[in-house]
Amino acid sequence: MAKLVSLADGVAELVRDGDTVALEGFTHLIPFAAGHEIIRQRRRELTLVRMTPDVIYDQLIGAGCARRLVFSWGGNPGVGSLHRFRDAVQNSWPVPLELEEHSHAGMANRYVAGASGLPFAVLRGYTGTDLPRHTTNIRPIDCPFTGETLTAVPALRPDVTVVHAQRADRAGNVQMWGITGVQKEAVLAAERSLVTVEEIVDELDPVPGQVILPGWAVTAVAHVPDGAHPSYTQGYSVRDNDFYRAWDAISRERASFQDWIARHVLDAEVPA
Amino acid sequence: MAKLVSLADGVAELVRDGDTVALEGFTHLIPFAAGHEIIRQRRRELTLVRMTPDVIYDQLIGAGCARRLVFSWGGNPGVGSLHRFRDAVQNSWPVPLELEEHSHAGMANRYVAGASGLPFAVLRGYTGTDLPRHTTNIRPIDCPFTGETLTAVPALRPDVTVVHAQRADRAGNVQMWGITGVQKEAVLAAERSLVTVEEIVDELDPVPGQVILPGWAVTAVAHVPDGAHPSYTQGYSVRDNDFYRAWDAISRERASFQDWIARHVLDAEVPA
Amino acid sequence: MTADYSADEMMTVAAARQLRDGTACFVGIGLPSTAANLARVTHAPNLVLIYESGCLGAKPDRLPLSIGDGVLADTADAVVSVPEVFNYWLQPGRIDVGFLGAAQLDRYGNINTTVIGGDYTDPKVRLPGAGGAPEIAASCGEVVVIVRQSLRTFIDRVDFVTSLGYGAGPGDRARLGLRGGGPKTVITDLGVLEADPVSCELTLTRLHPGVTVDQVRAATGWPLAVADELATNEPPTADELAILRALEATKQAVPS
Amino acid sequence: MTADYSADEMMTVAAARQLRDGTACFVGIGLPSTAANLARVTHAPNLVLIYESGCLGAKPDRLPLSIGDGVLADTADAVVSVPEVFNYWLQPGRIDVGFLGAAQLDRYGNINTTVIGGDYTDPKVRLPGAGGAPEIAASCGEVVVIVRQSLRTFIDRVDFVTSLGYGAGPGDRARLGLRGGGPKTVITDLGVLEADPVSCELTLTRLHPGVTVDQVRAATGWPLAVADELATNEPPTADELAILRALEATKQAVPS
Repeated sequence: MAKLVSLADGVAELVRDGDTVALEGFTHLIPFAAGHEIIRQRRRELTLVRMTPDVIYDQLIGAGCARRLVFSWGGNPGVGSLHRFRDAVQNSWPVPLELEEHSHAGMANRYVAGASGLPFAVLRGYTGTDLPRHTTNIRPIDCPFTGETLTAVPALRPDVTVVHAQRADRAGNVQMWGITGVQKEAVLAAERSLVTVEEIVDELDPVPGQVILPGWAVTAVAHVPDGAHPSYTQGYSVRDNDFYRAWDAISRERASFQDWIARHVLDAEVPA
Repeated sequence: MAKLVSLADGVAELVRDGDTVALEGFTHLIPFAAGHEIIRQRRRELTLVRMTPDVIYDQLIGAGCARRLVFSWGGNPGVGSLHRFRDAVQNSWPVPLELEEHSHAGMANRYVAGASGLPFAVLRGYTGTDLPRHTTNIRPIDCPFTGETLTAVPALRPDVTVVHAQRADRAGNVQMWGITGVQKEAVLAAERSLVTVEEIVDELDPVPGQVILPGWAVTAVAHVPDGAHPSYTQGYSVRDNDFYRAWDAISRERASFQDWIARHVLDAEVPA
Repeated sequence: MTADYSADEMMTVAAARQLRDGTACFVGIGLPSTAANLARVTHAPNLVLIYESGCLGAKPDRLPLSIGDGVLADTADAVVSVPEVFNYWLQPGRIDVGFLGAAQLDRYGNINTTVIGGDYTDPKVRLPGAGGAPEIAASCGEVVVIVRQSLRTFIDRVDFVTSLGYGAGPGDRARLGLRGGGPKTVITDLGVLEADPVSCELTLTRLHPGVTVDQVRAATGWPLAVADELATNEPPTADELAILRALEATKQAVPS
Repeated sequence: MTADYSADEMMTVAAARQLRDGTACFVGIGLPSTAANLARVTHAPNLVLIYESGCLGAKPDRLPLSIGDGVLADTADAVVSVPEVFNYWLQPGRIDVGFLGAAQLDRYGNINTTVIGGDYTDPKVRLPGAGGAPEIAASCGEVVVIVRQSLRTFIDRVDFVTSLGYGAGPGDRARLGLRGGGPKTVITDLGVLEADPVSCELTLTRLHPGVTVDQVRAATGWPLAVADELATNEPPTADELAILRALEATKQAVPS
């Protein structure tokens, strides 16, 4: 059964320097609050994994938490580029950022393999592109029945996966709905997991389109209302689009970024 | 967009002699009415595919529709053995029945590969069992990253898959809920598909736990109320357990079986 | 009062007691489902029952008629697809206990549910086949088998290995790369056998009340190993019996 | 009246017109999403929009801010997981049209959205990367690209092949075993290019009103092939423009 913890305790216990960490959320239910707590606790040398690293990863990278990024699309969704990500890749600021780059189909299947206890996944993917030139984690594999050559990618197995969900009950059963992306796979692929939720309730009333993570498959749950702000939480809040746009300017220069992180993350009042 | 058809027309058009046919339903939502129509139309030489061939497959086999069965568990669920299946295997009555036998995990993954447009699937399965001795469709495969040996099974690609669902709308979008088993995969793996439904409605109100098959991924939908009788249809009817028990006696002897099929299937009043 | 139960009831109660609270158990229909639900209603309220139809955490208030019974979906924490239950839940080793039946069983806990006698293509008796059992036997933390004991069932060498126990003995599971612990416990209508940690051989460790070692030997198709300290199971309590019988009665009365 | 629209509006309208009613279209955010929704609201009410976030058959009444926008889930026929949308829906070739943008494009329709200039590990400009595009480009029945035309974008050889078009020319897709038809159509702010069925080279086949061939050549980084019979697109109708502008306006006014 998942433990109920505070966000600070959950991050302190479950996210360690040098870990491979996936904060998932396919542009919906993005665990921003947990990402900020990781920055506040000054985690270092993380391998950050995510299909769609966006503003929260830009913040983690700019704050110097990451040494490596495994991903398939890095941008400010609907707005443009990630300037901290670019600065790290192009100028090694604040520290060098190593990249391992995939397609969405490849990353999704890597999580599926991790969740399935398999060492690899097979897909029709990457064919004819330059992506396989830059990683050894994309390899050909032959069908033992037809001889056809397909593509194999290795399982992703994060040390810890962090996701945000709408609700949990007191036994730590987690309920999310709307666009649930690859969160179930990312949690099941990980050694440990931390789920932040909008509400903790006595009973999880069924909701169409829900995905349930049983409490015995989750390590810890933290009650963090608005924990996905400024991204969406279906049924609770819509995207704070002004912030996404403002981020473009805030993040463009190192000084304005650092000032923002100091005021809004490092010195922010932390929920108990 | 799926065509709306009568059951008789749907079977006449989509199920052909010699086809590989999957009537799926993991002991819930079993397409009995469609199976009976296949018997009435006297299809022959079918390769029948199903994870859990049960009473309807016993009937199809006893009626001489099948020459081959690809499966993972063949029994009368909660009651006992299938006597027509046994008679076909042990005594080639009414015609010889060739078997290809798998585990549930293997069959499920074969459908997943079919639905995914892949020629094979990988799993941890069959290891140390005698199952691989009797088919060439279970083979070892090595992980290109770790070297570990796993098991590969080829994709299942039925010519036609038949399932029963609770509802469809007039565009042929299909909605099912409760235990939905491997039906989505079986439909998506097939060249053609026929879905029988309890109701055709104007709007598919969302239901927790629903699985939706978009109309453009389904070939035809037939309105067949009670089309899963005597099995369950969640929200509509429970299992007619008396029939499941009675089947044990009916099916034990060839004569009583043939009499039942004649009276309840061949000469039955057919829904329009 | 203690005589007032059948051997099958003793077997089911002993099997239920074997399940620890708070564990996750992959349950087959029939005796495993009855025993697992008895455990859940008695000493193991937080036992997580997983059915291969995709029902995780089912809490049925009556015994399901089959793995497709709506009562499993209605009471489950989550209903997932059949591919998902095997790939995401069973295969990675998330399930503590796999609870299986058997048509034949040998001294190393190998299970046959496929064919008996003759040849595979021309068997004397064709059984239902593998179902989920091969991977349940391979991947669960441990396996509990519940089966009535007789010379027909407990045979020296199974006619077909549907689900692997310890293979031909020590080291076989490791050599094959299986991650689960294998069939540690076999519960019968006569007593309980446990796999010896060294030899892997099923060894009689407990008798049901009133059963003798000779009776068990006579129902075992190989020279039976018997533990030095042979225990006797407690008979079913009045509570256990009452609840078991109430559960069994639910199979007769299905809502319509 | 006909002058009363921008080049971007002409491009979006031309792209929308390219989508046939009743087909299934895999849509990226940005210009593709705008054009696809314009098509759905105008001539193609039964266009099935598929977003990589798992929304099948989305019918948003405003433009989504991102692929995670709740309006996509709320209006979809079905919301599936991200692995499912790629594995069950895209990969088997169920989607008729893949609708992509590009940062760089070459004469064979190969697309770069990864890095520009320098070396992969030390690029001049780091772009967002692949996303779903490599497999969309590989597996859809055909690909439509929508992109503003300039020497920076239309270059002789892309710095990085993120998504394969026709590779180095005829036969490459077949040799690689790709099942989809590739980038048949490229719609820009100047006109429409189509892949020549024989040479696979992107060929200018249509101009937007008021645009000259020379203008297009000047914005193309290779010797541009031009069709013998060069057509001119109809300007946006008043209806198309009104609906497009209403759609664009929804991006500003998000409910809170």
